[in-house]
Amino acid sequence: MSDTRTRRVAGATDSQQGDHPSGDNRFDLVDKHLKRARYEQDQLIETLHVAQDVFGYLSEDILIYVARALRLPPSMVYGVATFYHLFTFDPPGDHSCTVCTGTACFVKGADDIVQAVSDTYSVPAGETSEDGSLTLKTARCLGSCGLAPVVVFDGNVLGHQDTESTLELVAGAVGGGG
Amino acid sequence: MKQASIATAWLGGCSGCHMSFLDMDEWLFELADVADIVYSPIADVKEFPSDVDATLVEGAVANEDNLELALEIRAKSRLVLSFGDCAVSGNVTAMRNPLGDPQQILQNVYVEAPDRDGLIPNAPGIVPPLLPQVRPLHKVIRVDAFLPGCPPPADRIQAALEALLEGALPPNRGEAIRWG
Amino acid sequence: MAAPIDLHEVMEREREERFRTRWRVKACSSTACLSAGAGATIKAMEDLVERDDMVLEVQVIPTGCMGLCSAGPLIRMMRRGGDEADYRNVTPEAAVEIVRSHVLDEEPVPEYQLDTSMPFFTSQERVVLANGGVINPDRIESYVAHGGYQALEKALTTMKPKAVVEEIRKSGIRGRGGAGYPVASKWSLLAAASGKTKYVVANGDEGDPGAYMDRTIMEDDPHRLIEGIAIAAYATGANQAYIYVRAEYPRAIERLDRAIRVARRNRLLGRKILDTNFDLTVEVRIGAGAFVCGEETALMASIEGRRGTPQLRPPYPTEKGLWGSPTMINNVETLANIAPIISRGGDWFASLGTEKSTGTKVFALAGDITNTGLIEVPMGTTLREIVEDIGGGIPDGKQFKAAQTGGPSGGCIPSKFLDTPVDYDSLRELGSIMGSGGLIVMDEDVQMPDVAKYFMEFSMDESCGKCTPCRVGTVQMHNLLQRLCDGTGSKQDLRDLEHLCSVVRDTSLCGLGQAAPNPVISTLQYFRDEYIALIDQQEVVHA
Amino acid sequence: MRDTRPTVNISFDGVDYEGYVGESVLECARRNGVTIPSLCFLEGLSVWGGCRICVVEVAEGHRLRPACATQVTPDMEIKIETPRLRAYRKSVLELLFAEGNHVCAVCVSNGKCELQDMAVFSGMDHVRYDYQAPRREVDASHPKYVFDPNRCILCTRCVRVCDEIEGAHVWDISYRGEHAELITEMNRPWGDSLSCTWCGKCVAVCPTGSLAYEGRSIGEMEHDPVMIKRLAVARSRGEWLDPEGAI
Repeated sequence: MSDTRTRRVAGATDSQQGDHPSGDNRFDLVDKHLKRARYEQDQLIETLHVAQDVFGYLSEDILIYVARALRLPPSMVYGVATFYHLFTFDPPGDHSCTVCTGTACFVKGADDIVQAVSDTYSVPAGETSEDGSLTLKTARCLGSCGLAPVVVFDGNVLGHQDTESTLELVAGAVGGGG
Repeated sequence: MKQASIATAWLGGCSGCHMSFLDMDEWLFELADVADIVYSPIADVKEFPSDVDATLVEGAVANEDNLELALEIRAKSRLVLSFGDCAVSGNVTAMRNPLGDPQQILQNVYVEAPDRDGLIPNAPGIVPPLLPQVRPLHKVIRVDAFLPGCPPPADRIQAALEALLEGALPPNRGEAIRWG
Repeated sequence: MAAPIDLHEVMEREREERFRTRWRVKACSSTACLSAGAGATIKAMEDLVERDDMVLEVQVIPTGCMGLCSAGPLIRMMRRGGDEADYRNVTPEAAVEIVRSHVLDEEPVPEYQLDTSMPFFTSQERVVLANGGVINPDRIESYVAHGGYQALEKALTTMKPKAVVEEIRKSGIRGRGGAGYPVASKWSLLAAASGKTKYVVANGDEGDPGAYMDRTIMEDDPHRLIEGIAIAAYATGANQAYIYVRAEYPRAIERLDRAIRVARRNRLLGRKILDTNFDLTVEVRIGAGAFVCGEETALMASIEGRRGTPQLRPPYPTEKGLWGSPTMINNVETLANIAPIISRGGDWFASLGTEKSTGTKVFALAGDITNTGLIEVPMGTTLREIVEDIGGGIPDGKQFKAAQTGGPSGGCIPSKFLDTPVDYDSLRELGSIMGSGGLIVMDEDVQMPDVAKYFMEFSMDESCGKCTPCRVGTVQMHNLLQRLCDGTGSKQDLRDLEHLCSVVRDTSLCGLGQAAPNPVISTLQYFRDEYIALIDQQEVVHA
Repeated sequence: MRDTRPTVNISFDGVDYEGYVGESVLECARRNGVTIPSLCFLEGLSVWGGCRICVVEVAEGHRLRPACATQVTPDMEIKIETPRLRAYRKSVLELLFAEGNHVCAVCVSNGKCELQDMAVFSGMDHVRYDYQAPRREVDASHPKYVFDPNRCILCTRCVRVCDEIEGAHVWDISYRGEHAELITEMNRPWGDSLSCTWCGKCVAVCPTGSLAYEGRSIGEMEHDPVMIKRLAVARSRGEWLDPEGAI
């Protein structure tokens, strides 16, 4: 998750303008994948992953671009993209806090952590705060059950968290909250 | 022999079911021979009486008065029938449910709509507060039988009453339960 | 075309390398230990070796999961030809102290030492996880040195495909991902299927919250999976394979991609594998966050780039699968068992476990239990042994209440069944399932209706929406459970809930929907009094 | 036209019938005048198998199977009207009614609706479950048709007919589970669609009032799902004017 972010940010700064017909050179990275995938239609999900890595989220323009490139009906592309929970259609916040809500974490009180962050920063789970500073997400098991409850903050996996430690963590990066 | 006692009540609905009830025309005379209508919006009775054999309830449970009357009906009736689609499902009355908070709806309708005077009706004790969600009758009290239809046609109401008078539940198969 | 890898030469070379230094430090670098800080620990040891000029004395080897995740970071000091000492909670400072103490003073550091005579270690039987804490997952040589790819070589050079299937049949192995379908039957079906193109798919869409054995295999022993796939493809006549991995496992995807490249370079994949006439291409396909894609037909839809909705069966995938061609889908843990079965024989495997559930099973122990982590035990080990001996019991002097197996498709097993042997059939009899091997222990504080609601919310979120009972039924069951848990539920709500359990179980299209009521059914069966206690005693809820 | 396919003996609720090899249980029942209720199935389109209304009991093991997607096999004993199946059918139907906003009284299809008829057939006199009352916007942007998602039961007939028969693939389903919803193109108003050919097949096959002609009032909308069968017969057999054989 962390390298996704760095790649995106790097891509965003040095290739915003360029030679790509769309005017946004980040599409070059999508094109590169498409070429490697020989524009096979079954590469739709992989292509959406690449596009999301590059742009941080999937805007309508990106979806249309992918639909055209793979010669797929737009409704099908939209249907596939929205089916899978990892695709997101809004720009992510500056920081991301993902709380694992797998069974082991649930048993150890992950729900309280989600609630606390959600209340403190008035951001519902799965959304980004209004000022764009924090995206709060929940995950269905990160497979680190031995460390439950687990929180991933800006790509760092942190085990044995509780409400207090998580709030402290978020406050350290985002600020006081409220 | 004691006459059977039948009541009809009107909660959150358009009274169309009662219109249909009146459409039973001359059969109403036959009904009067064997049963007393002890409470009804078409009879001037203020208090819901005790020991009613069967009550037909029109309308959904939309406000606090509806709720109060529904509970009273249940407590005082041997059988309760959901009479018409609004009682059975919420129907048109419940079409506000997807819109959420009733206060917001009142705001939109009375305050923000251009052709209104900008006031939400407020008369404590007269205009009953809306419940957060409109609910079918059976979500509020136990209901013994259902008579869908918007409104249920007169012949279906008659068939239901005939069954009740014979000590049976109304027919609930085939066209007898067609909605809409 | 380059010459294929010479397995025996590599083994020799690796043996020499192993004896090069007096000390080897194996450091667990699996995801769990990394989250606990293993990265810094390994870095500290590498710096120490560099700085104190111990290069000829000590080599630091990152390895896969050592199992006891709750005590990470874990390291193991190994002296040439002899003693080993395991350490737990090894901070960078502790690591420096431990390495110095061993190398300079020949003294262990008791403060961090892990007691490997405890049942957590002694009661396990590691087949699938045999390489955990042993090999360096990034080096194919390390895998080969521990017998890797010899089963493939044996199969390709000395066995007919039929004989391979026969060996699998003898082993009695059943699918490790869910229902426990006999693996050999699936293989025979694909082998018998006609068609030029056939596919083998490794199902690494491990979605059960609380299970992470497949991730561990893919991350820590990727070549074992590739070897298993290659043997399966050879036995069934397939030349194209996919590994479908959850996108939530980026490290597994990376490791597998690299392992596939390296295997191809060494002619363990690609054309004319090990100079035989067997060709096989393996590709990784990535999911995007949909539990239902663990279901075979949904998984195939997803590989084809479509919405992951299950399709009607029949036709079964072995008749009509990916792009209409015969396809066989095996779980990752199943495939990780294949190489040992071929190397050591089906009879050996069948001698492990019970008569109808052979071999071992990996469990992810989590929840209210002292030792959390990945364990592997022979099938038929009792729950009590797993919970009390291996797991070290319930912490804080609390009482065991239930063990949840099978995730959202499984059930909760109460304490009176602690002596049940854990195998496919016994768990099913208790209203649960083996599933992929998540085992969550719950103590007396856990309210079972809450647990049922938790799993129902999971199934509701993960329902694909294709069929009515699952799409709407899970929402309605969740509503009812919510009311019951809030203390506003009625007797009628409980009746409706039970009825919906049957409706959704019997009429849903795929396994997700059919199994979604299981957590409710099993908690109602064993903990009904908890539901009753929550019921608002009025017959109907008031607004 | 005489059928020369090999036959198998089967039974519906204990009565013997003859089925053709390769025929589905549902087709076989229809051909023999036996009623198996169904919703998402439509002759002429691919089988979806999602509504689960047509599940029947097949003797071995009493497992339930969708009649639309199960082929007849020799000596198959099929049960349709068992107490369990009646109860399940009603429950599934109640779930559908609870899910959307089905208000028969104000619906264009009132009196001519497959869902409403199914309620009558199944004896559904009320819905036990909580109405979910989702908030869904009506799409009236198309000049000729109206899409009211409140009445949609996600049978996907429109998706299939548009993709398989018309070849336009304007429709698809977005999101999943309880959030699944029909969309046109990139979830833009239907009227903005470039791929829609205005052929009206999606409207013709809709089992409820979800897709209707513009300007229809309560109870005025009549669908024509059999059109697809007629079209299939015309295209495959070249019989354009033989509604009897087709229906």
